[in-house]
Amino acid sequence: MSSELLFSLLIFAPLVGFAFNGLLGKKLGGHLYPGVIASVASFISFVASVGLFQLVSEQPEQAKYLVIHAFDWMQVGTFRLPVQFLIDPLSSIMILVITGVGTLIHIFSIGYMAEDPGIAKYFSYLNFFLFNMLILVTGDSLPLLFVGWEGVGLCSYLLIGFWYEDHEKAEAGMKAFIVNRVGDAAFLLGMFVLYSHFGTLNLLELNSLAPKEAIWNWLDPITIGTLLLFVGVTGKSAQVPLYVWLPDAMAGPTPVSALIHAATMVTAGVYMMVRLSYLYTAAPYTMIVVAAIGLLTAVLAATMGIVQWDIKKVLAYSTVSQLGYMVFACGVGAFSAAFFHLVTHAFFKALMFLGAGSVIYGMHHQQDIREMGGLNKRMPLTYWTFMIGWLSIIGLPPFSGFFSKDEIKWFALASDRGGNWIFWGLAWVGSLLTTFYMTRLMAYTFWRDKKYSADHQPHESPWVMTVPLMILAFLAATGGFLGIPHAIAQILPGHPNHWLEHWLKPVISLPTIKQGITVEYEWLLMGLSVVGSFTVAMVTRYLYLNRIDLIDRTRERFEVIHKVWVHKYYVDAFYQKYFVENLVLSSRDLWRYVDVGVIDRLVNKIADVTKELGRGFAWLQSGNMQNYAFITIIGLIIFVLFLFKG
Amino acid sequence: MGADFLEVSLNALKLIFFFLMMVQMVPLLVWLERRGAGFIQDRLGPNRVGPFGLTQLLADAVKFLMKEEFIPQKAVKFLFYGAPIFALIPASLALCAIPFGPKFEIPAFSFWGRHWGPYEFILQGYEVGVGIVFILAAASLAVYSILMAGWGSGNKYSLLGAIRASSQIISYELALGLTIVAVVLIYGTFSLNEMVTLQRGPLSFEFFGKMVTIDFLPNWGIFYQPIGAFLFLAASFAESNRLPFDLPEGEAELVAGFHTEYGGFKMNLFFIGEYGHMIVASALLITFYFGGYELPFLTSQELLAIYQEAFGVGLTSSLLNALTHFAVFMFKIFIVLWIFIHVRWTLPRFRYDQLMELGWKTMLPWALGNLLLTALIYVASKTY
Amino acid sequence: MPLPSVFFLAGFVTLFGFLLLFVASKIGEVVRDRVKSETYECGLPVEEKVDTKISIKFYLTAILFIIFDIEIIFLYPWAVSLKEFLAQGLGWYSLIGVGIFLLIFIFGLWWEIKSKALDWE
Amino acid sequence: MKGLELFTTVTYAHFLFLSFVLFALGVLGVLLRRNLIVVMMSVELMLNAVNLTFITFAKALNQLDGQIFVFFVMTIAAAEAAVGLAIVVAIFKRFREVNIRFFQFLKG
Amino acid sequence: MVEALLFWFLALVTLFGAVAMLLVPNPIYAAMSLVVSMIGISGLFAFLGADFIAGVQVIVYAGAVLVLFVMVLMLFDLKSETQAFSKGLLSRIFKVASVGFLLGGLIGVMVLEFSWILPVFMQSSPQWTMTGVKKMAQLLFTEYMFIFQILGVLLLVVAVGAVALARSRGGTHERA
Repeated sequence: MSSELLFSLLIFAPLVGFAFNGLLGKKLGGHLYPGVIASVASFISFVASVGLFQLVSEQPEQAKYLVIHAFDWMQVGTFRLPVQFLIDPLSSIMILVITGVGTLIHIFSIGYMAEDPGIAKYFSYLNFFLFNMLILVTGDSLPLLFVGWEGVGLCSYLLIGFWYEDHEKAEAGMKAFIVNRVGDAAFLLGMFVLYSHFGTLNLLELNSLAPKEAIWNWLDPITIGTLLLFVGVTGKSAQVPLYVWLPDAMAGPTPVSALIHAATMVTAGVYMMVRLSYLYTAAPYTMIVVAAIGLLTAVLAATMGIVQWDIKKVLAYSTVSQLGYMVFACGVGAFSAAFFHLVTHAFFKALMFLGAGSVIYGMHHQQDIREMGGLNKRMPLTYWTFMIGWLSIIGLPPFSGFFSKDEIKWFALASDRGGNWIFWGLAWVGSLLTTFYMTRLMAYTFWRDKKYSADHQPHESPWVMTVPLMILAFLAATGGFLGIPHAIAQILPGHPNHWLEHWLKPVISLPTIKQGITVEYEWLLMGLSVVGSFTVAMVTRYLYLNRIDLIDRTRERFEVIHKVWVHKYYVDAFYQKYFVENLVLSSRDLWRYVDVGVIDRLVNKIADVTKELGRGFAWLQSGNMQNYAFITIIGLIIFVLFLFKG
Repeated sequence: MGADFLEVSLNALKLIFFFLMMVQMVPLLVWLERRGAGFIQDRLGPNRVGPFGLTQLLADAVKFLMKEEFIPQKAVKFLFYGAPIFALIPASLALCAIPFGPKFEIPAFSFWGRHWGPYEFILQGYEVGVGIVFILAAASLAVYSILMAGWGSGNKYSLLGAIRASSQIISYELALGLTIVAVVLIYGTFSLNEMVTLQRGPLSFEFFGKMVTIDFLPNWGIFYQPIGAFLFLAASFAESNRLPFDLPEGEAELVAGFHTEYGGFKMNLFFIGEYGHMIVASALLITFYFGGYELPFLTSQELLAIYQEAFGVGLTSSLLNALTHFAVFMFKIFIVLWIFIHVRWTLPRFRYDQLMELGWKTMLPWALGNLLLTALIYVASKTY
Repeated sequence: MPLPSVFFLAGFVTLFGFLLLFVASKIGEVVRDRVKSETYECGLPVEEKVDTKISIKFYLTAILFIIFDIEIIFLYPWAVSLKEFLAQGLGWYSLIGVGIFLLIFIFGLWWEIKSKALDWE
Repeated sequence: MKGLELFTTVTYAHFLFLSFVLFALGVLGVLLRRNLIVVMMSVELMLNAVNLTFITFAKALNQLDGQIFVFFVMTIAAAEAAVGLAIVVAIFKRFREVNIRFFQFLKG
Repeated sequence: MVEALLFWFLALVTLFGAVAMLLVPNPIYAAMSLVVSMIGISGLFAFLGADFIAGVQVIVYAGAVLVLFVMVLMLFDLKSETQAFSKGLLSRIFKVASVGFLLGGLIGVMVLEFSWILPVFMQSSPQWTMTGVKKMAQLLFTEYMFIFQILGVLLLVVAVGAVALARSRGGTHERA
């Protein structure tokens, strides 16, 4: 099959599903059809992406990509914007992940949303999201990427506020939307800066035009452009300081959180940076900012995750933290590691969100982990799959998280683009914090004695929900083998190379190892991570199961810190006080003085003048068609007179 | 019309000849109709004047001519007189575009001290490239004579009859048009001459990549368009206001339709026009579906060769050839005309609502289906 | 198109008809009579006001005729050049294009039938 | 080109001139006639004048696009006539009026 | 010479029809004059080698559109038009003058563009005609396929709208 055909299948299957469910879903009735249709659409898309992946792998090494030209969007002067799609190693993996995980989440949703009256709407949004996400990752220029970027933002907004009857949930949707606008504005500005500098917005061209030598200049257009783009990334990928929307976004249905706010959409920013890796490496100041922001996010989010009681909030902060890791990896130039973590994170975080969904479903929409406990007996499948997710995220071998996170930490030290011991130390601490709060979550949800009341008997979820869980658990367990670290590979028989790195080599910029850092360091770091994580996990488990009093006492002891964490470092309050309130106040002033005083008066004046003029010209609209025709003819005469000049 | 004086005048004579032929066929047909009706109804029909009553109509014509020229008070004189004259035009224009025979050549000769020719003539008023479209265009003008007559009479029965007649004609024109689209599709041309040429020889067509030849059948359109031929026949009955579709003249409801107020020779002109339509319809039916002027198993070239063997190459043989085919064509036309007459005395008349619903709800969908089927089979059989 | 021939024929036919009518009007005996030249409406007294209450159906038929006629005319160029389309390998393309057009046509016809616009009670 | 030649040789300009005159006649009909149906007929005449220019240019430039446009214009004209007459008849049935001056009361 | 005669004949027929349509008070006669004009224009089309379009012109305009006009005029008895032309001598003069100005302008533009003053040759062999039609069809069903489909939809809409209008009793307000 030709790439065009496959690609149209990939793109249009979700679009057709969207249109079908959106237009006819409600008419069809039933709670099964919309889900099945959407899942089939998504699955078709997945099959198409497998085919595209195959096609890409068949391409020669020098030009390992396919370009699908659809049509020319616009042409303004020399600026020509073709709607063109690019399937290269990077986006081919991305579409596999999006459609694969997407399909599983669609299937899961059939069970999870079965009782919801708006199921057709839900699935149409979900399919539409897939469509936009695919546009985002396959678009070959920044404007096209931006189209998808905005599209997924829209879907995210729609799905967060899916239960819009609930005021809080609707507001969460708006918050996500508004916070993202800040980032998007910067993104647009970044695009302008880059266009004015390079004269193109094509991703491949941008990468190839990027200077080979790093430019140490804060005012260089590349630095400014990439920084502005990075502000967009902080919006979409929930980095400090714009991360505040993501925890609130948990108001949406849980599968949505799994798909959009964990596996795919929030990684769009990371994807974009990986895409423009050559551009970013050319701007070292940007890289420093990126690394710092990423690491800060990773650690801060982890600390906040410790004090959350809502199962989804914990996972949300964990997502923010993991996204921080990815961004940080980009910051130290380890784009392949960032992308690797993106993929494995998509697996295990989707798994954990779906597991959480299953728990919530089983608990009759109870999300507070204090009300749970002892679920490992009642929901064994959910428990075991969740367990795999936990093992993966805390980074125990051979689960996928170990490989990807370790690679990030390794480059935190070893990358010649700014790796150092401080970065590694903070990353390590962050990962220990991750282990801590995830183990806490496990303890509260599954291991503890049961806390739920007798009339809320939890039950195992139906198979449409558990089967996707199991598939994702398998992926989370084995996904790490995509990128076996060099140190391990050396002692394994046959020396399997780092497949993902090799696969991505044609499209992204790979870091080199600093002088003097040897394989032994890698073993050392790995050991420290594994031992640290294992110890923290065991200790936490012990504390939460047996010595809960110690925990409580510690909390009372460090009440101040706890309070800060609970209040999310007062970021929301800060925004509320200095941005939102000021905005409201100044809006009021604007309305009172400028709007009423100046604009309204002006408009009224214009209206009056128009009215007077209209009264003057009213005789023209006599209703006499012949007069109208006559006026037309006079116009024609004037036109003919113009012909004489030419 | 021609390169020199002789050719121009010969062509003009030819046109006049075809028109007069149409006019002269009318008495013959009326005689045929009355005699036929008589036999069908177990009577004798006109048999007094001349042999078999053949000159009866000549006598009628004389009588028509002797009639008082009469015009009703309220009539609009211009329209009242114009309508019957105009009734002749569409039929004669259409008839002259139909080929009645193959080309024949007049070799060069000297006369009056100058050289003339060679000329090539065709037994046809004029050869039109877009033949069918021309005929349809001419036929679509027929409505005006009816409307002119209906309005010009200043009689509401006439007007009612005219409106009904024109409604009927335009309704069936749709089915007719669609049927003709299928015909055009089969032959791939608008030219009637080419259609006749394409129907020469034994039945042979390409079917899914194979050439199929059936020797015992001629290559006539009826074998490609059986449904179409039937629809065409039915629609042309309605187009020429013949029974069972002669509603415009329904005596019981409308006195006599749009020519209530007409009498004498004006009436006769309407008659000529209507029979002219009938002749055109039969000629078209023959041309589309029954091989035109061609003989079934002997193409015109073969016949010409035979004649040339007998009489030598020259005017004689080619003229003979043309005339033979003219006779063949006339023979075929008379067979179809006989069907027209026979049907008239066999089938009862429709009610008006039945007529319109037949046109819109039965004929039109059938014609559409026929077209779609033809197109599908055609394209499928030519691509695979 | 052989325009001279066509117009010659049309002119000749008009002349022919006119001459015949002229001759007929000269030969025929004319007896003027007031009653005879009244409008013939089956012998009943003529109603002065010809307030024709003719069914709207006739006029509707004419409108629908225009529309369908044009749709049919659009098919002529396609039908005549289908052979050429086939030769270019555009057979199915053109057939599908026209098929969509015909589907719209059929839908229109179906709607007219269903909405009883074509019913004559 | 002057004198008798103007009459014995037909040029594209002749056709264009004719179509201009027809167009002007159509415009006059639209502007001056009072019967709405006649006004519509005048519009048809204007369209036909334009059609004639199209065909002339199609022949002059040896491009058949002009003919196709005439085809389209005819379709539009027929559609316009159908709907326009339907409106006129609907109004006539109610108000017994086809004078164009009457329609100015429809301006609302 | 024959061509010139033919052209002048057709032009006169067309102009006669058009002028008659403009001047005849009775709308039915106006419609019939327009038929004459249409037939003349069709002849001009044929003169210019567009035989198929010429046929379609007669079929569509003379055979369908104007039949509708005439039928409506006859059905609803609209002949009693007391005043054919709109009132106001001044406005009439003004209108006629401006149309004359328009005509003059158009002709002026044409005369300035000398390239149109090229003789036209009639081509009327049947084979040539058919090739032209087929070429046009090729263009219509490839380049203009989309417009063709749109026109199909337009005609559907017109059919539906005309039926709805024909059934309406006319007007939305009570009669004043």
